[in-house]
Amino acid sequence: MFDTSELVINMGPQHPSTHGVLRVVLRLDGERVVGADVVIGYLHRGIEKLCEHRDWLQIVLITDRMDYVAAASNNLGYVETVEKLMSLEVPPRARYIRTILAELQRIASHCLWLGTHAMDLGAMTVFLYAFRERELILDLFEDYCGARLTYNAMRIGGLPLDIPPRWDEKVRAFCDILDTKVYEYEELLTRNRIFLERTRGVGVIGGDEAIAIGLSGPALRGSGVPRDVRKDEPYAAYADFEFNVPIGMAGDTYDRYLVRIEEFRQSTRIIRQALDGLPAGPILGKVPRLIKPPAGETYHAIESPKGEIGYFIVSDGKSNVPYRFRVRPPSFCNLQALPRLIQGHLVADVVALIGSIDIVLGEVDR
Amino acid sequence: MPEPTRTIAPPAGPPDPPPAPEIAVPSFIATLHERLPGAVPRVSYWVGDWTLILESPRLLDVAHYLRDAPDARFNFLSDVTASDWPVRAKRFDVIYTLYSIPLRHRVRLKIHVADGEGVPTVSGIWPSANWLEREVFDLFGVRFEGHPDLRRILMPDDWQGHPQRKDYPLEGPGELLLEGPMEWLRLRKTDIE
Amino acid sequence: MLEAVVFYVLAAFILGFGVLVITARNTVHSVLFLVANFLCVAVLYVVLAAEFLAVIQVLVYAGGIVVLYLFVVMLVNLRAVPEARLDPRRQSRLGFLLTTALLVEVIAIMVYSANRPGAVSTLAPTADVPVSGNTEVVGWLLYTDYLIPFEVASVLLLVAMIGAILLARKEA
Amino acid sequence: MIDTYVVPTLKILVLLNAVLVAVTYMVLLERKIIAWVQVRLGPMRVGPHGVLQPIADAIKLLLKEDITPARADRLVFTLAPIVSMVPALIAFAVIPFDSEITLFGYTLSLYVADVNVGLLYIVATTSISVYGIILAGYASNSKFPLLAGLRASAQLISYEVAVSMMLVSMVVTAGTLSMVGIVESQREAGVWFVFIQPVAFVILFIGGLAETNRAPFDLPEAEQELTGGFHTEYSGMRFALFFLAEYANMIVVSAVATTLFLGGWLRPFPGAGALAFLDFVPGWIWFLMKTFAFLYVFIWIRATLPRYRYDQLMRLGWKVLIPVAIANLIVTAFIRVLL
Repeated sequence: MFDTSELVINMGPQHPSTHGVLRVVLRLDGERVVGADVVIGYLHRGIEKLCEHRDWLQIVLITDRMDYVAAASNNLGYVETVEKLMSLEVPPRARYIRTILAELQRIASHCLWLGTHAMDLGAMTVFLYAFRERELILDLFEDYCGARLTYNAMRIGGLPLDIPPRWDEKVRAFCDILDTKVYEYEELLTRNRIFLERTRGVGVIGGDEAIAIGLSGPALRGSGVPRDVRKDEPYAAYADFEFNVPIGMAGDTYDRYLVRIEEFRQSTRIIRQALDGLPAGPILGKVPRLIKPPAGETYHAIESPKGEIGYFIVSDGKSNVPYRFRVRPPSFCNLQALPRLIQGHLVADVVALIGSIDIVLGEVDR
Repeated sequence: MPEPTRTIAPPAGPPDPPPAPEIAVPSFIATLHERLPGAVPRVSYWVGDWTLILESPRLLDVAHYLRDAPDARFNFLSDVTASDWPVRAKRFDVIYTLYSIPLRHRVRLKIHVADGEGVPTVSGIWPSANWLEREVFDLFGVRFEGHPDLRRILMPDDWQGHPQRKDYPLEGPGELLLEGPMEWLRLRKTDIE
Repeated sequence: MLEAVVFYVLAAFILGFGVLVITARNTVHSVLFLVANFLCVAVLYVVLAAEFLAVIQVLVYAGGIVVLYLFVVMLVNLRAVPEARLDPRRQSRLGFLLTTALLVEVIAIMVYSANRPGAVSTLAPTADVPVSGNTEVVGWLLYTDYLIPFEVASVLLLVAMIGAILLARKEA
Repeated sequence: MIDTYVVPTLKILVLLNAVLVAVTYMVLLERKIIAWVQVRLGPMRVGPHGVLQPIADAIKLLLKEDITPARADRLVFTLAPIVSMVPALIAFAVIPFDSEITLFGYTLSLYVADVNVGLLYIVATTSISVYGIILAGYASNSKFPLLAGLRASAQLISYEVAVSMMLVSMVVTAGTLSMVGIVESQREAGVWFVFIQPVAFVILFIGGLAETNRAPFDLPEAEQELTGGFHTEYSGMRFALFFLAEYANMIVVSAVATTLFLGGWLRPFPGAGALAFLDFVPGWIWFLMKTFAFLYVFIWIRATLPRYRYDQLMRLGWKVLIPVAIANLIVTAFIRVLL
């Protein structure tokens, strides 16, 4: 009857809720999404190429710049990969402190996710509440290493710094605060009728499909797959601690939300155990003065707040730079599921889903 | 501080050492040899990682087998990447990192590819290979045959060259981009229209 | 005197906007002139001390129906020239017939009412309307003298509504 | 002469200025309240506790460059903010702030006009303000505003149906369309109408939120989805007009709700003689207090709730509010006839 045509709109790269410079080209039928093309690369800085021209120690601070809201997790993944390549032994105290830092980082990253996700749905108060707690973590990191965002907090074979005096008490106090604040977040969202309507049944993906499309981290666990690198391939000191891996049932946005909320609690649980059992001893293992791993290649993955972050590093054994440096960025692989998830949903769900898979463009584009 | 640069002659490839005799070979590799004889000519073991080195024509067979075999069940494709060894005739290694969520083990597949040679896509087996292969295509110029959507992903669509190759300068292409500025502008404009 | 001046000014505006509605090249502008037209008519009602009608005019026509017009106009492709513009003679015969019929009708009514000046009823409260006040009188008349036209109109609207629902369902 | 021309003109001038000042300070109030909800301070720099912030904002917006997009429909683009602002302001004409006060020995009614179709007049003006948003969406010649314009027209028309239905049941209850008359009939009834018509009150409140584009129904300007919605392409004073119109509409809705349900200028329980000591508070103070209570709830909701999605909004409007409003009307009519 009428000449109806699809409306193509360009969401991003400058858009308030694409979390950076993501560009999504949406084909709309009314408000319904009939097709989506995700365009990335606006923040491509060639980090992999750059790392092939920096020596092994300098790379630690470049990894900070990938997932810049979870710099410590990136550091951890890199140094552990090099340690694996060199078969280095890391002292237990260093492994425990690394675990604490990684878990604090997970909480900080989840705080940022929670704030922006809720903001995308229009609940703006949660944003400031979550950032209030994130600020406390940044203070803890500042106490530890002096930096608030890009920490450069790890060394190959251990840590550059021991924890400052009374730092563990501050961390404990923070864990107590966070446990009460998580209830505050839940108060505002978990049983909020509007939040439920906006998230339940939105972006449903089943477990098998989620695995096939390469989701990892909380996004995969929300679909009911109990996959967590911390449990399955324990690294740092995770094998020593008791914690649960929360999984969802329905695989929708709401379950992914619940999984991350539960991870707040599990993280404080891990941190408390690590502080209780913090061994004495050196923080840096026996590391050669000149780091030059033997020729060979390896892949090592850890559980970053976004999912499985893996490093594939090739050493030629002769030069003081890696021959090939490759990151398996969880945000990149998770983002791949976005066109599948938003198919058939409304424009308003697109922002909910971008928030739900929790991406950082610094890591997607590298 | 002077930038550390490569002064030594470029290596001709990773050592890919075979497993020491005392290392127990995982059962799925043994059955793989049995079921697809000759598909995997070399097996390598290094710091705990198993790597199967094969030729690209057999890639899909092996990939299918590894995904579906009951003792392998590699249902999760962690990563697809490549490395560039310019002195070699088949200069690229394309590396697939597989993980089995039910059985919790890993393996890597590796194929050698010459410049311009096509590689069969595994995106039909693991949909997650879609973007990962696009990235390898973008940064290395390895073509994936049968890929549903082989476009550049990180670099602009009109970019020339493949930045992750070893013969590509760190500082970028220099005047390459400015070769035809009008052409470039025209491309941009049609993109907007 | 003042009333007459206001009336003729308003009438000029109403006619002017009416002409603009059919001459504007841009469909959205055309709809906007229609709104302006309706607003002027509402003012005319106020001048005639019929506030209820004025407000209803704004509420129903300007605020309701034309919004839907605008909705439709915005949804269909505006850049394409309407077919009628491409071929001016298209359906001109039918249009001519309709306009003539309308004109004849208007003239007939004018002649008829000029001959019988008492036939034009006023809304002022009379002996047979036991209520006072603008709204009340309108209500009274609607439910007494004009009950049958009123009911017929509502049945017509009901039919139109059912038809619209049927059409919408068929597409879904 | 004085009574027919000078006094109404003065009233209009005073009211218009008061409303504009109130609207600018609404913005500050909203920022402050939301800041307190979110454990922040809000504006603090301009004047003590930021009280001069609205003036600084106004100057900034006046001095900003006024951009018209190259391919916009210039006439409509200029018209749209005016069309959204004017109805919001003229609606105040029939709002009774108090019945009569004595000022310098002169008895003065605190409303501009007591039109006998006052309630319908307000509905009519708000129905006109839809045009501002639709036209802004259309005239910007940009996709996000267009989507917002479509959302806005559908949303406002839908909720207007429910609100109008509810207003009809209020008219049946009060027996008049005049705003002053409605307050007077509450005095006669002895209680505020909120106790007689609680369902209608809830519907008016929800519908009011939706008609003023406030959270959780702020879809036409959802910045997270539509980058600001219909005013994406606006800047400077034209943007300010949209902004002010939204707040003016909020005040109108609050004032109407106060008049209809909270007894306008009447004290609580006007029928209860025991509370007569409350009469020392002037009526217009009561009115303002009630209006501000409404505004506070508006802001509070914005700070707390996420946003509805378009289809959910429509479902709420058509499948919940309208049926409930119709049922309420039928019940009200029956009770009115039987009693």
